[in-house]
Amino acid sequence: MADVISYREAVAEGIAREMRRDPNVVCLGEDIGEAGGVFKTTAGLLKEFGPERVWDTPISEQAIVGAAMGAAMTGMRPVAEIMFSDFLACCWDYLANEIPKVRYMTGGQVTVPLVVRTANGGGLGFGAQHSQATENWAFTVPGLKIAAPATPADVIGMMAAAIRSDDPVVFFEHKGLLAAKGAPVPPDHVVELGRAAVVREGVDVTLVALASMVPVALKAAELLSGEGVEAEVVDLRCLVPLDVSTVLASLGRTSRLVTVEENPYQGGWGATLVSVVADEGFGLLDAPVRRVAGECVPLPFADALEERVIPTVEKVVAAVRGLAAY
Amino acid sequence: MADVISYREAVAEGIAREMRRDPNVVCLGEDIGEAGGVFKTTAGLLKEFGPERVWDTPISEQAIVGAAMGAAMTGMRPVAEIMFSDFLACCWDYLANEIPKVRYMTGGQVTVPLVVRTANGGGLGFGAQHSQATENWAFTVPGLKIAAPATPADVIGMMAAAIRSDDPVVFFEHKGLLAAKGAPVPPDHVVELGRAAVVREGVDVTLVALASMVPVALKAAELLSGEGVEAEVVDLRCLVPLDVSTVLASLGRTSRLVTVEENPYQGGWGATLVSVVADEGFGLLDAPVRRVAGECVPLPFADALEERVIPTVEKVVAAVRGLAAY
Amino acid sequence: MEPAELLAAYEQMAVIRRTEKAAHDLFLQGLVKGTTHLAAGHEAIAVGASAALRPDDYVFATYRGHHHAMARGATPEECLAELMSRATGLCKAKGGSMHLTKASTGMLGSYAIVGAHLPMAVGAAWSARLRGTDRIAVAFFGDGATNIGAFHEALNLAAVWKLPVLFVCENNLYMEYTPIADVTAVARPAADRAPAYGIPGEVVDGNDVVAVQETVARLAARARAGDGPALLEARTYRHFGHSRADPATYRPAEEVERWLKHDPLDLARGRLIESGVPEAVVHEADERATTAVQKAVEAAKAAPAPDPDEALTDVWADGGAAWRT
Amino acid sequence: MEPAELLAAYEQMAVIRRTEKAAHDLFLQGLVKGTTHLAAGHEAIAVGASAALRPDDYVFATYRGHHHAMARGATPEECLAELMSRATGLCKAKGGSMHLTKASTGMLGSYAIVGAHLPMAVGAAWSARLRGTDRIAVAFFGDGATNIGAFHEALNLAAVWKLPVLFVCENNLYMEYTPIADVTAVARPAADRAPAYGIPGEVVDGNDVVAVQETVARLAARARAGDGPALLEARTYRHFGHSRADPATYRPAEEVERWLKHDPLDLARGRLIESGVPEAVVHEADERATTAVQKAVEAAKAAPAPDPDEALTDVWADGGAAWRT
Ligand SMILES: Cc1ncc(C[n+]2csc(CCOP(=O)(O)OP(=O)(O)O)c2C)c(N)n1
Ligand SMILES: Cc1ncc(C[n+]2csc(CCOP(=O)(O)OP(=O)(O)O)c2C)c(N)n1
Ligand SMILES: [Mg+2]
Ligand SMILES: [Mg+2]
Repeated sequence: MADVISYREAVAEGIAREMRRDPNVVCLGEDIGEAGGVFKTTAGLLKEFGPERVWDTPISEQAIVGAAMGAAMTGMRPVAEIMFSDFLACCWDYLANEIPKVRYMTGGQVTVPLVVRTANGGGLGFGAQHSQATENWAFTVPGLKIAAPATPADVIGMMAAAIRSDDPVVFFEHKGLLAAKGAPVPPDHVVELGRAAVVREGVDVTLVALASMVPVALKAAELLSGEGVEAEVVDLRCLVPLDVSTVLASLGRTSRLVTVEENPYQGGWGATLVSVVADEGFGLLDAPVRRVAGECVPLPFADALEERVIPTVEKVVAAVRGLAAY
Repeated sequence: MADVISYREAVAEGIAREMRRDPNVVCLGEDIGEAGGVFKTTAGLLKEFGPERVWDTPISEQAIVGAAMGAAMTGMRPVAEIMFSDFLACCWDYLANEIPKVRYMTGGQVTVPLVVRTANGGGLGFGAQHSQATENWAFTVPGLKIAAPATPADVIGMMAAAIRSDDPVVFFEHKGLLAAKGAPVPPDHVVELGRAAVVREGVDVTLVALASMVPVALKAAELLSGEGVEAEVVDLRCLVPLDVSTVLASLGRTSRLVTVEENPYQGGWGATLVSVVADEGFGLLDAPVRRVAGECVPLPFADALEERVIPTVEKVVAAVRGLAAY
Repeated sequence: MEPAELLAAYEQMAVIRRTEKAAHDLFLQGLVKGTTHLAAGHEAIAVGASAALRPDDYVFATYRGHHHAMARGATPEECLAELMSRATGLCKAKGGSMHLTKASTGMLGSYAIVGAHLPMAVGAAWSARLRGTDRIAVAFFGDGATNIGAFHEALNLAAVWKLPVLFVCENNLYMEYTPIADVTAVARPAADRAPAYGIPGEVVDGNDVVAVQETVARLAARARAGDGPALLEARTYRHFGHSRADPATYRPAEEVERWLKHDPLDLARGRLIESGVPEAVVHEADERATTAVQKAVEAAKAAPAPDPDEALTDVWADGGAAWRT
Repeated sequence: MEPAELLAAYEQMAVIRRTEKAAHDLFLQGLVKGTTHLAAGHEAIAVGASAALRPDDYVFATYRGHHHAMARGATPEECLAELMSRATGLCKAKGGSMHLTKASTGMLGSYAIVGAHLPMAVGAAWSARLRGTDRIAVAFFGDGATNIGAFHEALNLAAVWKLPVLFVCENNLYMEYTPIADVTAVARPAADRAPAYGIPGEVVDGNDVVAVQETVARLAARARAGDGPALLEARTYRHFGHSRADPATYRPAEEVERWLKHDPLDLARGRLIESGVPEAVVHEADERATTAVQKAVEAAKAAPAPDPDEALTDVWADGGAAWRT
């Protein structure tokens, strides 16, 4: 085993582990074979598993995800790649109307055990149509499980859980984390979907984050620690199932909540979490709930502009400081 | 002028008024011409304006909305119909990635003055793929204005504002309201987008609702009045621009908030409103904030099941009663 | 088709026809909620294709799918109970008319977004091949579906991967209320598109159950042998309006008359008599169909409504609907 | 093309080629962020088509669109400033390489979702007709776009409505890293699809600016006259990789060599010399191009960065970004 593994390598490794376990796992997507994916997140799969397990497709997002659905309904466990999460819009009917509904509308006659993987998020200067964090789109649709790991170990563990899941899972791989490194991951590492992780303990405020916002929240927590404020940081890991218990338990200790999300403020996932807390956690709260979220604009190209739009460490620190008065 | 006008007739009348005013307004969509639309919401338009203003299309949602966009960028004011709002998923790329972003990503070089109209919502036994309230999908995307009128007068007034708007507007016509009747609407009636209406005054609790949930909230308020609880009911009318001021002002009077929405709880519009209130209105709140929202399941077919999923008067009343302890 | 087979096909079509008529009446009586899209007139396509397929093949249909559900093993009672919101419905009253599904007999669903199921059928065919079976998949769809993007993506992918899938267009000349010819760039909306995917494109009389059976059998054999997909355009006509109570006044009377004379049941009956089957035997089949559907209507009417809490089941594979932990 | 016209086209291609080379170098130096998709090798398509269009026609392009922006009037400086995140960029540094747009000269944008702009071009053509003009619209797109649903929907609608729109496929044999032939059911991904829409489908040498100009002129005249859309497949090859620093090692050396020998600039130069234009004159054009691009690079480098608060403008037509009242 290598000393460290990158998030990028973890994606391919996570898929490979499941492909070794289960011959019904097959991959399909654009440029995922010989090329190993535009983000190299499927590197090595074609070589190890051959062209009957790893399929290059035309630029046909509807056919990719629709075919994955048909295969999942008939005994396979397809892992479909949609290159950038923005392109989920090109096959949204499958994510919104078909995959999450067919089990329900047939009275439970069929299951759809598939994974749709996709490169998500901004911060790389890819502009308005290649930079969105779109996990909130999926969150509007009951019937989809939503995974968004923040570390290489979670990529592997959650990929295992996602591929083994009998339910459809949308798996968001954050482009800004692909180069991040972590410790090697033991065999058969599985991270159950729907379990948040308290990645830093603290007593003054709870920061709840997802994917690339987890390191942002952790850095903010460090800075705040220098000012005598100890933040607890919760990595949600999944939006569905949403681990409300872990968040409420943390609030029981801290009484203050700041969510940190890359979604735009309007319609971002933090809103739903806050609404649960404003109801069930009302008695726990000592202060207003703050959401550090993306600005409600498309993603601009230039770095200086993109930083103005996406949450940064400074913005998180400022939001927490703003609660000091309470 | 007729004594009353139905919501359904108001749609056609609202469009017709603008077509009379401005020759650049054109309509396109499936079965909107001779057939007058499957909901008869474009009845009479072909006859009055002819085939150069009212265009039947193939079943090609991407082409419909994409063509509307190209036309809007070059001097027209197209009004595109997507028959059921569920089918927005079939052209989601245009709603999510193209229409709302092109002005921004070109540095303001172009505008996209179009309206996408669509029949929204459940309660009619149309099943999982024809019953969703999808205004929350649009709400995840900065750059779209979102209108969802609750009365015939608002349909006409907001249609005028939407068609005259230089920004793209998604216009949700609620299927459950089509038969609703209202007073005739004076000429040149325009309802500015982004202005909520206090449709019932009260001092004990604020109910914020949209579209078909407005009559539900009003009925709940009546029942509650019999129990000595006076609810103020706010009809949001639009999600973007979101009239936060009116809601906060109402809370200043009532100190209690219940949102009533047809969206599923996860990712519903009420979440964003609640998160604003949990922050900016924290000091105003005497009680937990409750969201009466759709259950997080697809829409089932049978009436008995659908009623279990969509908010009802009883559920709203129960939610308000639940706040009595505070 | 042998006379015995044809008689069985005839009886199946008769059952479907009567079930559709019953659904129509029940809708007008307010016993069927929501909407229906009846397939009276289209019976020969479902029954003819079914006769050419194997029980383990996969079928995907549209909201106008009652005939396919029944041709693939769903009983009239199961279907009508679903339409009438009964707990005993095919989909436990969660699906409704537009989503009839009988997965246990390979009828993998009815889909109400035009064109959406074509890629699914491609995926089922891909899966059949990956699992080393020689099953095939069939997608039935309307003429209107030939202009939507999913159609194009599905056909290209199926052709490139040479998958065992048949695309069967039920061309009934109309979308909802608009003639397909008004909005399509070619005369034969399906068959004329086949060359764009390098696959066979054929037209068949969709009201002739024998012609449908033979054509589908030939194309299915080809697909099963590994020679790839095909596109079949079956010409037909619907006897009712598009949906609900649509009187279909947008269709010229002369056209309606001509097509009603070219009825799939009449055609099959003619063939039966021609091949020597006594009229009385055909009549008995009609009677059996009538009785079966009458019983189905009664049974469905008598069945219980679903428990409202059923609404909160069946989202996830574990049977539940929890979205939070 | 007259020699003077051809010389102007040549110089324009030379400017584009040098701008693309500069963009490549600036990317490797870290001065261009995000990504670029360079069009070196594709110049003749943009320049030839532009020479055949009117200034008031509408053009829609892809993320590989620098050549179209420049052929339709954007200066190298505006383009490079955009790529280098300068306030003076074509789109105020909000768009970046993938979204070059110059609306004032009818270059209505570069779109980064494959196929998305084809329906937009249909809409622009529809609008041109509705407003009683004889403008036409052109959509340029890659071979990979021919397998996506929007392609199908756009072509059918354009054909049915007989709109003045040209669909020009820049077939460079590859999508990102995968050959188009591996994932397409027909040999000519664009031209072989034209019959499915009942419109003319042609193939042209996309590296021959004269052939492109003539073919587009002919199809544009047809469209302008009300005879409807056409689909043109222009064969070409990219000199750089797909994007960023892609070395394009997936392309056989022999193929690369063959295509580099068939360079659009070389071809045009040959034609110029043949038609009697002195080498020195061509050389001067080259020099002017070199100088122009050098100056553009310097100017872009010297330009200021955007004010971060610019991020919160330009969402709405009123210039602002407020989503609440
Ligand atoms: C994507 C999409 N657009 C529109 C509709 C609304 N719609 C339902 S049926 C129908 C007509 C379909 O016509 P066709 O494909 O010919 O099938 P038929 O109903 O004639 O069997 C339309 C437009 C839909 N269900 N899905
Ligand atoms: C809908 C969609 N799917 C995938 C991509 C990712 N992508 C960008 S360029 C490209 C290849 C396009 O190939 P082609 O159309 O031949 O154009 P070329 O890049 O060769 O000019 C792909 C797959 C995208 N931008 N949009
Ligand atoms: Mg039809
Ligand atoms: Mg290409």
